[in-house]
Amino acid sequence: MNGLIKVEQLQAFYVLEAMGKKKTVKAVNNVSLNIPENEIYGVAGESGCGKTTLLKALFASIEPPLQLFEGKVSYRINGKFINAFTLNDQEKRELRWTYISYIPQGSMSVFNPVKKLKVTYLDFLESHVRGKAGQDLLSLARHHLEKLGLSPQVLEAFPHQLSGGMRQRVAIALSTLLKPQIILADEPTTALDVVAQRAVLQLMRDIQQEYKNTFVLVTHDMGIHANISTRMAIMYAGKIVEEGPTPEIFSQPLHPYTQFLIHSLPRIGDKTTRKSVPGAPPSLINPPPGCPFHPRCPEVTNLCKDKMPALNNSSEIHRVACWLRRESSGCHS
Amino acid sequence: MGALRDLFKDYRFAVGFFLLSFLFFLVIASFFSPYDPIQWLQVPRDKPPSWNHILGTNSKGQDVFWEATFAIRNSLIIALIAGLISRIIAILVGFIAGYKGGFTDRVLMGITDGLLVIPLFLILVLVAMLLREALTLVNTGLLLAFFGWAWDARTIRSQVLSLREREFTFTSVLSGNSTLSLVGKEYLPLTIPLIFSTLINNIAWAIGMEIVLAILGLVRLEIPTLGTTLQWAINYQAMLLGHWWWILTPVVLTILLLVALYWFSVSISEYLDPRIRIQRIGVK
Amino acid sequence: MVATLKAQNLTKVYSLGGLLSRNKITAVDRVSFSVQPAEIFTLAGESGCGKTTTARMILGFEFPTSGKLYYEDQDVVGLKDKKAWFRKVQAVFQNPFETFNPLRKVECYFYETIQNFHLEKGGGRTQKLFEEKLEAVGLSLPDIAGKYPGELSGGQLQRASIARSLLTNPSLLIADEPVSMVDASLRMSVVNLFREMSDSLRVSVIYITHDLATAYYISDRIAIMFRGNIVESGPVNQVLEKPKHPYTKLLIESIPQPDPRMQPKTPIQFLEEKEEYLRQGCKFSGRCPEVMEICKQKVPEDISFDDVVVKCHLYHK
Amino acid sequence: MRFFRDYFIPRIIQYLLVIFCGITAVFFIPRLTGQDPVLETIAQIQSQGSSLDPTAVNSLMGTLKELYGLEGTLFQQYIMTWKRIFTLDFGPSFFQFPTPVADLLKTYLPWTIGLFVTSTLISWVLGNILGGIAGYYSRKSWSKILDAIIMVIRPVPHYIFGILVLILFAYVWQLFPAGGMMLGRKTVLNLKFIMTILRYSFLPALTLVVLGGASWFQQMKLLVQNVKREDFVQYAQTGGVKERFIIYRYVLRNAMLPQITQLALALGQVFSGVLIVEMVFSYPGIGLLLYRGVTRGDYNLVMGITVLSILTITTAVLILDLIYPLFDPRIRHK
Repeated sequence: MNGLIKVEQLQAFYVLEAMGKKKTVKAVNNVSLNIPENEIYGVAGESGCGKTTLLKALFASIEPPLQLFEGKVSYRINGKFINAFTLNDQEKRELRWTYISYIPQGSMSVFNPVKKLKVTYLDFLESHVRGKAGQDLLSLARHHLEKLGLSPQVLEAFPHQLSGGMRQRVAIALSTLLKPQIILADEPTTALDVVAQRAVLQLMRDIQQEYKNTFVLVTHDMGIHANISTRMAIMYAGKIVEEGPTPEIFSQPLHPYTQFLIHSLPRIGDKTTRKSVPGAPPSLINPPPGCPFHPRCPEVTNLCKDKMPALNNSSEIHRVACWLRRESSGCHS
Repeated sequence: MGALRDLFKDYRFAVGFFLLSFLFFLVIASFFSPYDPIQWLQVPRDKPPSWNHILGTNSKGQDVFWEATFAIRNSLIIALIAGLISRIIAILVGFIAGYKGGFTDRVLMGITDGLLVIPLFLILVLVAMLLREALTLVNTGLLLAFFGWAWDARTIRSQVLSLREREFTFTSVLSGNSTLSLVGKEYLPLTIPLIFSTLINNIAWAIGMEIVLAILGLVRLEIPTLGTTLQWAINYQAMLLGHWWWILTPVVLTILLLVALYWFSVSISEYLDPRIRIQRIGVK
Repeated sequence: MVATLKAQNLTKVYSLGGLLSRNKITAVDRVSFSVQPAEIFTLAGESGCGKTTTARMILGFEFPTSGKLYYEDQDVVGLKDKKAWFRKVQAVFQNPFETFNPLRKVECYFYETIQNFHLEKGGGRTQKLFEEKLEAVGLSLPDIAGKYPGELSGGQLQRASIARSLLTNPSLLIADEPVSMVDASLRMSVVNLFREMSDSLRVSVIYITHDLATAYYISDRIAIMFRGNIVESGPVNQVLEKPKHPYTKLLIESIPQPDPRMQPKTPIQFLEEKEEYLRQGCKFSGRCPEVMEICKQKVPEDISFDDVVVKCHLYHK
Repeated sequence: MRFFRDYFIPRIIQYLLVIFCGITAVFFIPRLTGQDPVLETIAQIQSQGSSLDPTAVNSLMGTLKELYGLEGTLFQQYIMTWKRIFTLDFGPSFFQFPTPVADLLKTYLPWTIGLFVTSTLISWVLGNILGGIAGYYSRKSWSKILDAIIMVIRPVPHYIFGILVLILFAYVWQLFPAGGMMLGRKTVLNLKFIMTILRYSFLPALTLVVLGGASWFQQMKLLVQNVKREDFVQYAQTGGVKERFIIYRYVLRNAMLPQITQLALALGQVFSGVLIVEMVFSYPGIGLLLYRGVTRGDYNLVMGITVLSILTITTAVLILDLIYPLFDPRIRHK
């Protein structure tokens, strides 16, 4: 199972300049991972853990104040891995929507408010497809929508005439219009109600099964990951602390933070008291030494306080970055 | 003072500040003027700029430089009266319409929009025509104040409308604050920059309007202001007769004054912009 | 026992468009419920179902078009003395970063509340009262003293907001989506806080949320709202474990359970229902799987089974 | 139909209301200020040296009262004023005695309208496009320089800028006439006549376009810098949409909308600017008429100009309000 995107020792920090003081926010701190093919790859973590920055790096759109300090993100394009940061703007623009595309979080204001959706679709198509008349492009869009179970009539509407759920489905249809191999989704359903969210997740699952492409789904909601992601990475303070197939992550969470994330969620029918993670989220400006979770970890040791555990294999498909979990792989906590 | 150090990084503030202090120096100098502002024939007439008359003399027999110092002082007096009083009206209308909402808002905004659409300049001229002799410095200021608030009442109202929906309004009400203390403690700090920049724009408008009223001969022409000096210069055909120093002085001074005010207000209101102030707090 | 708060046929109608337009939206439609002392009562529903409008009517920020509101059996609709009312009823809001004015120190709100409600009764009481309430929510004075909202985390701000609302020892606290903007890992600590407060300080809480899981975890009774109506209400265990109304079933079924073994459910047909407000009969009839003819004509009445009340024709006797 | 009722009718009502209030205000102002325009005019005449014996003064007072419509009770005068407005009869002008004000306005108004419409359109379009592009490329150096220049022009009032242009172009470089185009020649539409119109109206138009353009430039630059940060522009950029589409179809198209409402609101001030500039260049429009009317204390003429200006401006604003929905579909399709 070869990967589609390889990320090696990626370090992307925000350099903020305010009142003469320079602050660097270590949003993505030495991350290495492999985004597989034909998979829904979930990235879980809370606000401020760097998951959105990781998405920007995957999308190779690094603009100030975000700066790349180290590491590579390579796309596999017809068999060869190319470092995305070495591409010039024109090459990047061509890859957008044809190789890699993006689903925004709130679709409230993501479409041009004064144009019909048909025009927005044509803008995207005309910028990427050459030598085709407007009409053909339009029928291509209509066909694509029908295939996803959406009525092409929606193209004649203005964005403000659709409900939140419908707009998000139109955004997903747009992002999969040119059959890209990778689709990055940043909290695609957070702004939606639970019923609309279910419909949107269902649409994403159908698309993935239909086109065999890869979704990188970023959300803090573990329920969504359990529901749709096939493989998952948990991020904390700009680092990956655990990675593996979703069933294994939920049945055998190894990292203490993952255990908290899963066990702190209330479930209907089970009133056992739920404990949340003690302490406060870490500051990314001067992250704690050693393992970033140690100030909040109930099983903290001196080793955790001074050395950063590497992310290595507890089993060949399930990796964790924690000193206590390394040797005793497969132990149930 | 950290604030000043930051402000001077913005070239517009530096230019505005120096120009304003130069003009302020002229206003102070007017108190030490050897000549009487209103008397005619105090100096030989129509002399080009020379050492004892830096900006030359005019056909009325007055020294152009010292007349100019009086002109700036009087124009600023009129403009400040107009600016401050129109702020009070604009803030009252803006806050009441914005905070009360509903029917009061609709009525107040109906009046304001009406005032905006009607060419106020003409009604102002009509009123000035009738008051004519009574238009001393203070009265002109009051007249301009009465016509100068509509535009800013509208901008202040829209900002208050957006603040009213923000959650800290409810927190403040739940903390037992009366409407007055709510407006004073919660809204004023956030609207000060807007009120400040509208004050400066209004002062610039008032100075421009005073000049036009003077050209139309509707103010007491013997009191030297930027408008009346220009009016005399045009009446005595200064351009035709080549007395360029007489006509250029009010024109250049007005431009300097207004550019300085504008640059000063733009840089200050950017500095005071709540979003940037919040970042500054965050970085401490 | 006298109910802390009782709402009877509370209704709010908004008229859209200019003065002439006649299309009206009934945001809250004849809502009735009661909250017992020291009880956590949940108002749950999707966005746009009228739960926040109901909360604002209780707080007095919105004026009800019709219906009654009783606080310990006194009618409080259109109560003039707002300050007396806020001594008894306080509120906590959704966005912690918007609850406090970014340009004012957080502590100002505490001192103002103490001053305006004359709680200090002389001596160093103000400082002590301030600290006491902070400890009650798990914060300490150095965390808050002299700080601006920008310098605190979401969780800290939300706890400070709760502490401020407890200063007047209210008997009713309205929490409008209090944890939806707090980090997932810290969410449960704030949710547990409401439970502790309700038990120890005998405060009844109206918990407004769209998240049924947390509602099940902490509340005693619950009301499910849909497009302005309460479609089902009763004790939380009965309503959420054995839902009766089709909409409640749909809501519970759609919650993504954090357990991959529970495979995704039957796909639902997504209906673009924008005009549900203006629908005749039962507002859910547009997408109700068990819809009957009568649902499209007549608005269902409330039918009660021991202490669960359902508004649905399925259960018509 | 519902759209017509919700959007158009309230605006038409507002339009009629504003005209009604404006004209009522113009009616009451001379009567409220306690200054009697009749005595004012007589004082004016006597101050010009011609001494009148008392009987002549009384008869003059009688005719003046009739001319100014000051007989009868206040209410009768009010009704009479409205009657005369409907027939566009503002009574005779005073300093060109028998000619009625209406005729004067008929000859001078078209000039003002011509200058007003052309200069406003040019300055609005030019200012917005330049401001939009400068706003989009705000980090480029040319945009910063242009911004600095505009920052100097923007605060200068119409009269002062007019004088500067007059001095530079008419006296120092003597490219254009210093104004004073004689009216009354037969308006024959041949090339020569059009050329003279252009020559005489170039400087006033230049002043209005530069000043108006500067303020539209600034507002549009600010708007574009905000619109650039909107989600739909960022999303289009991430989607690799061509920059050409983004500038025109996304940024300028959306930033233009508030500028239309701004234009409607600012028309009153823009019109005043036109009148002032006409005075500087003695351009044969109602601005010049106003200057003469005011300096000679001719109430009928000034009242006529004021009423006519109210009608023109409010109509222009109504037109702008009514065509706005064409640009903003969010209003058309609720």
